[in-house]
Amino acid sequence: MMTHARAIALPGWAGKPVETQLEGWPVVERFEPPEGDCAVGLTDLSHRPKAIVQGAGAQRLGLARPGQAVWNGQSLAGCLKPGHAVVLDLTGPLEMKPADSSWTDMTDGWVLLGLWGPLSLDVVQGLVTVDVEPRERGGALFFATSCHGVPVQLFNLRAQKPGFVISCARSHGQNLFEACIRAGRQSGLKVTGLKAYSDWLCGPAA
Amino acid sequence: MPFLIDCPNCGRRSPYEFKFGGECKRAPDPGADVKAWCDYLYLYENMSGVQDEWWYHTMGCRSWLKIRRNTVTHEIIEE
Amino acid sequence: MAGRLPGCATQVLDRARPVRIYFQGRQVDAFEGDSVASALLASGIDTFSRSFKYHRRRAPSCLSGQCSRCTMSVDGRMHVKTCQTSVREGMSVEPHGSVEFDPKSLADTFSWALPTGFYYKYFYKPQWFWKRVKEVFRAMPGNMATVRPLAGKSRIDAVNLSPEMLVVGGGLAGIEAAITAAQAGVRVVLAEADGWLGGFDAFQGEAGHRRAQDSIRRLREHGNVRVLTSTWVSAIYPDGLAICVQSCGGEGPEGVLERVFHVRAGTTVIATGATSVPPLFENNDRPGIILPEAAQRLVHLWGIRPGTRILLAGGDDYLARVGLELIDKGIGLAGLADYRESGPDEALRARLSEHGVRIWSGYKVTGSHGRTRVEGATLAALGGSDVQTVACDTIVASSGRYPRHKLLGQAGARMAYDSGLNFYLPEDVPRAYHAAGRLLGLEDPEAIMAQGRVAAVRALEGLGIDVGTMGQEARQALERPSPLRAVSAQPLSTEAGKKAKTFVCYCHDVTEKNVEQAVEEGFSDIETCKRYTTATQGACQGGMCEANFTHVLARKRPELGSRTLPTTRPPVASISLGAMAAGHHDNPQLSPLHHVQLEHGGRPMRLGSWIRMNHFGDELAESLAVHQAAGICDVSMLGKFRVFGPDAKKLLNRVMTREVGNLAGNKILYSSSCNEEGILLDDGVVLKMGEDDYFVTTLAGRAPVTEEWFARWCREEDWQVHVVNLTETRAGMNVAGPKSREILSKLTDADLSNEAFPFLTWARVKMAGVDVIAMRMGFVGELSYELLCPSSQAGFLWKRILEAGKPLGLVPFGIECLNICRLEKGHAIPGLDTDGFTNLFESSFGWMLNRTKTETVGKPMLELFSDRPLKEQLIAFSMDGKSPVLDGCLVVKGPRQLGRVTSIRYSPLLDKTIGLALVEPDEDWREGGKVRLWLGEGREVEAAFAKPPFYDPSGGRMKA
Amino acid sequence: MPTSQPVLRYKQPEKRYDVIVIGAGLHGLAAAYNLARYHRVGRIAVLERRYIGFGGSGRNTEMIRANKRAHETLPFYKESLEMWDGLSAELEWNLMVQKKGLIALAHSDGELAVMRMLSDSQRRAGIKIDMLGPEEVKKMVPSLDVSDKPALPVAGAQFHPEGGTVHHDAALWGYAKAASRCGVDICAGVEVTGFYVEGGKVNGVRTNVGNIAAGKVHVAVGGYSSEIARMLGVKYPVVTIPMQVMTTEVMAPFLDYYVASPRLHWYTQQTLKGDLILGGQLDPWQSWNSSTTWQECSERVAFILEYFPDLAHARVVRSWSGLCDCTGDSAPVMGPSGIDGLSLDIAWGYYGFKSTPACGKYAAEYIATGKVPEKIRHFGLDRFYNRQRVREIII
Repeated sequence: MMTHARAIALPGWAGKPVETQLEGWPVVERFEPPEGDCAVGLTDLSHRPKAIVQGAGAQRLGLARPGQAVWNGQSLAGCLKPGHAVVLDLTGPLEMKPADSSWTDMTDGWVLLGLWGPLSLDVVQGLVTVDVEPRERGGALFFATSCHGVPVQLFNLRAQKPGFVISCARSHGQNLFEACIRAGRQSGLKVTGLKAYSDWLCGPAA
Repeated sequence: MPFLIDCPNCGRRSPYEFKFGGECKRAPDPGADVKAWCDYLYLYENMSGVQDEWWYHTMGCRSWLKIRRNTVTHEIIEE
Repeated sequence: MAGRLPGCATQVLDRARPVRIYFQGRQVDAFEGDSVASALLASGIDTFSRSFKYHRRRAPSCLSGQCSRCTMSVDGRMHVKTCQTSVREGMSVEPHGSVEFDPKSLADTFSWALPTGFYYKYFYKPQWFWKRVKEVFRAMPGNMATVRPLAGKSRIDAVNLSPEMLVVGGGLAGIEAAITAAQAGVRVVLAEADGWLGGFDAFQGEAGHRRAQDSIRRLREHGNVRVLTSTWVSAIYPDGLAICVQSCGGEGPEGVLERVFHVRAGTTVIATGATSVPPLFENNDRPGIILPEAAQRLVHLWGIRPGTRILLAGGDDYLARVGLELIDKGIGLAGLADYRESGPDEALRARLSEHGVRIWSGYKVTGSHGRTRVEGATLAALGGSDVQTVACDTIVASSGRYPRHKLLGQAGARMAYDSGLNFYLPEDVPRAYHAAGRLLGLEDPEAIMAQGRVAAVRALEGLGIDVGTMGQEARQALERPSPLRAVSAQPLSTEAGKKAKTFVCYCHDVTEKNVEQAVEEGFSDIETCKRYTTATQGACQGGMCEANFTHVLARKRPELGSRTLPTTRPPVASISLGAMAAGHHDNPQLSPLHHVQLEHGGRPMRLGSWIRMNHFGDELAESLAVHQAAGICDVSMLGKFRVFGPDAKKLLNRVMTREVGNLAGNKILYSSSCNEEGILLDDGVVLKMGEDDYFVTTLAGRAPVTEEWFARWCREEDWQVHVVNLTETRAGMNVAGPKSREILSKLTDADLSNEAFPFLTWARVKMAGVDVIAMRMGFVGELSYELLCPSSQAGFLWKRILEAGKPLGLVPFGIECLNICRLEKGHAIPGLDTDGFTNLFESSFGWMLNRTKTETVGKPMLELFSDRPLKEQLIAFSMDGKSPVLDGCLVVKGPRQLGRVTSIRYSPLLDKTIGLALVEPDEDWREGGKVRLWLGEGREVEAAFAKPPFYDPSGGRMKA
Repeated sequence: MPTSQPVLRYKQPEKRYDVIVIGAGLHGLAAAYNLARYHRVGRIAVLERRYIGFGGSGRNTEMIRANKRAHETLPFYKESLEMWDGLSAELEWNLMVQKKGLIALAHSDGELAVMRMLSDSQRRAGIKIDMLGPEEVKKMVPSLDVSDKPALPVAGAQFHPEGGTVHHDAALWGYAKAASRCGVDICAGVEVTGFYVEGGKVNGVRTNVGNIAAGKVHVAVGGYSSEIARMLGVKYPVVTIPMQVMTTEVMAPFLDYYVASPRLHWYTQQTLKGDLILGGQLDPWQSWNSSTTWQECSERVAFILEYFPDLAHARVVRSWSGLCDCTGDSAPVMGPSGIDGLSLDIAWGYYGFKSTPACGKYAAEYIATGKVPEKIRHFGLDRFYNRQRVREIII
């Protein structure tokens, strides 16, 4: 039974959603007609587990400095400030398992969008005013900034191919989603289901 | 130099990501008299030049930062 | 007059693709690549606009987006610079007002009666006369656009960019700067105002074309340069933000008309070029008088003949070269007036003479003649008395060059006049900004390119980027001879035109005489003179007039010595309101229960940034249902926080007026918070979830400020305390009413009885399978449970509760009903029933101040003033039945104004109108006292002072 | 026809004056003019470090109105608004007074409640005020969108028929001209760098061109009052914040009223020339830098377009900003400074322009008589120490 509800209304032009249920969450598997290849994909990942980790727990995540992020193929951890990290689980089971009391489950508090594909950097640059691809190389990056007035948290995965995840407060979910669509219009952004995203995330390096 | 605030957590950011928190002041002792408290609450150095001030990074790390800024040129003075 | 040159191929025009546009409904044939202005000029249209004050005929003089004399209405859009707008099939072009026949041009004849500042000097009395005159004034200005309802869809997009380098200007210098940076591997944005690259060289005939094409080709080899053509960088702001507005044409059903790039670059190279200064002579504003660049643009870009008999005038070899280019295209010249005794360069003079061009050396133009456009010019010998008249249909004239300095000025540079060069050069260019090219007075293309590279190298070095050997090479190239070339001295008039008008400011029709008169009247400072004459304040914002304005001022007041330029302010080029607004979006916050409430008939309204439900059709019925059965209300926007860590208690004791320390078990602590002045800010509850682990709520919509407030009160402490904003993590529902226990019990195995779960306690329960924190609270005065559940499950739980409650009379209710119920209980809401001056004691929350705790924010001020009389107090009152009194009504006593009604509602349950008022202390605020409410002159209603609550004074119902 | 008679006459300062006014903005010139014209106080000088009207007097939106909140100060604003009427004739200079009417929009029931409260207070003070419904607003301003399209639709409005505009430069020059004629010395390029205070009494100022003795000194320096405070070794309850304004290209008359939204902090009016003046929000931080900023301007325009969608293609040609010296209670500081002979007229925030005539009158009265006039009684510094702050803020 679907006991959870999406924070974001899917646009009609994205196609007909083929939905399944995951632990009570309605999840769009794919859209009909099929999305095909896309330069930029936008995928609602809000059902994924998320947490804020503060204090001692944050130090154990192995993040040396603010802005740094770690992507281990399952979860993403980003350092907001010393002793304050954000953890997102992108591929594991749909259950937030806090390691200790320094974790606070934020799964329901934030929406999470995947913004991925060859032109995703262009789209993200159009969304925020910070340089999300600075010259210094190495590792994933984490940013907390504003996107058209909405406070957002942004990960640049930097995993062989360009891809980002962006989150914000649930109540602003629709605003952020629409901002992504506006910013991506020029680049041929498509709204996709989870399958396309997983294929991209776990598929071969581009 | 553009007016950007160097947040120790987030890097150089537009001041519009922050909330301005006013000049740094020292509160009197809780037992101080009315004059001391009202001076503290209502009067300002309002420096035309360099002053220490508080900024809160609303759109970023949500921390309060102490910034030394020239209020005429917007130059941020590194400590 | 004008017309196309036969068979002339140009870089931008595609003669194979005709385009039709409509000027005042009449078809004008153009070609792909034409600008609207070029199409109109080619078809022989001479008058584009009428001037502001005198309604004189005006036509474009620069054709580069600066003079704004070519502005018209295009497809309903006002003030479009037609020289910067590409033609599109079917485009409709209208001048602003009637240009061919304009009765208001009588003003030109009567201008003797309108001296500088005449509107200040006349009409100061009587008052009624001014009132009439001003209506005449309103109708007078020329080139007034009409605001029309906008038809059709056109979008303006906003895009953020954060490259390492922004290059402004796509001429040789800008292109070289971009290439240099691209070679160093940085991301570059290059913005060019024209629709093509090449800058000045794009219209310098064959040689220039080759140079430009070579540069462009090399630029295209680099993928990391984003080139934005048709893009004006309209401003650079103190925070380093550059606003770049690209004109996109707006094609397609939902076409983008303009795209605004908000560019935050690490460093910026400004290579905006230079422009010819319009000449000063009598009637220097006639159609047909154009700058040399405009003549070149016409010929080389659009294959248009500027005229058939052209007089060139100036003091620069540039004009001679332009003359040769015109001859080359078979265009007739009336001659060249060069105010230098020596005349043009020997070789140029020889070539001109070969073609039989008459050259007047040591002569300048002193006036123009003609009716609708130039028909002749008067020349005068500079040193002598000889005066000649020359017949011509076009005057191509310039009096030197002037840097396009505005962006540099906005970036913080100062422009200093160099009398040797007769040019303004930048000084004190701030770090992160670098100037290049013709902007610096350079003329030699090699020097310009080298200098563009040097600027880029310096910019990159400023970013801490290693440029290798590039820097050295660029600097060496610049050391070649003659990088900087002086511009000839201006052929400046030594006195103001005596009879006819010599325009300094074309936009506002300000003449030389006006400026001189202003100086004589004491407006000698550049800023005051500018404001008094209104020179430089028109559409071109000084672009075409600053040089001459400062010159005339300097001539009149030589004692001031240096020439200063007026302050540069954004925008450089006018920017549409739509472009300014692009990127701003209303971001309403939606509750997790938003959609489900809409399904149940909720009527949304905006409260702050949140959208909430005002009611579900009938707030009175809702309030009765709450009292008689049960209701459910969305309270998700209440601020919710987790505060934990060893020092959590310290922080809470500081920001809360009550003591948090002794909170134990499943008790709820209701507390308030104040600012340092003791002003009431907020109220909420504190729950203890574990050791050093608290859950705190704050007023609806206050979560962001509260988070900042918590951080503020430990910013100077070394405390171990963590705050997590859980506002969005948990939705909130208030299920209230005598049947609420029965309803909720259907959904849970937990014991909700009063014994197991008494008033002001909380519990974790599973309700319909959902994890819920349930709190027994009494805001609406009935038995009620505030349920906090995971946001994504809120809709599910809401539906289950409604299903379970429907048979028992449960209804959803909105904030109107909430207001009725809380007023019945006399509950005040901080910030609504109090204001920014109401301290804790003056509100009804004074009891919450823990007098023994010293660390509470605001307590010192509250204590200091505690023995003095209150300034105001919050009182309650009631009236029988329904009253017309509304929120905000004044509370009065004779002539005294005592305060105002903060909330007032009709309670159907009590059949009374009850309210709260924030008032000065008065003896009437006692049992039996009267509260007088002012309804307007001579009309008052009386209400009875009352001590709340009005309903269930013992609180038995909510504690049941 | 008038010939080129000097309008502005700058003088070199003499060695001593009976009254020195610091600041040749509107308030300083108005005080000097009133002193010279209506009081016998001897020789008067106005010292100005830049030029006449350098500060806020030349950088405002020319709005005049009296629809303030605090009932104790409304009579002052009412009088000031009325005084503008006769001023052109008195100064023999057309100030281009246009009482075109001010429409302040409300966007919710809550705002309407506040507006009703304000309106009633104002009516009781004798100021003409009407409440309008959306349809009435639409009739007066046909280009305004009163539908539910804007995110915050128009719920109603307050109409203040006596509100309007005065040409700020005209007012400046009118006062300057009249003051000169009454014998006031206006000295530009004279920067006060310090004060001579002995035994708690001021007796002169230090300037870049030498010391000048004075019996009395009046401070009317607009946004720069804290610099004066530093010279005196005190602090004032003032924070300096810039405010942004924009102007557009000219359009045929389409907007007859001044329209404002207090909630969204914007206002707009069409000048006689036909351009629109747009603005209404302070910068979000303290600053002495009068560069234009983008954010405030852009946000104002975005809001204005919600209500005037047809203006999307109107074009802004210039923006500027002025420094406002703001107090926490949005009321000024006028009268005694705590130092004998030194009087204050500061902290006017962004409502100094409209208050000019009454300020000039009462500042002069206070300087001449040493008694605080009843109408400015609430503007004293003492109010910050006895919880008597003016309730000007609406929350």
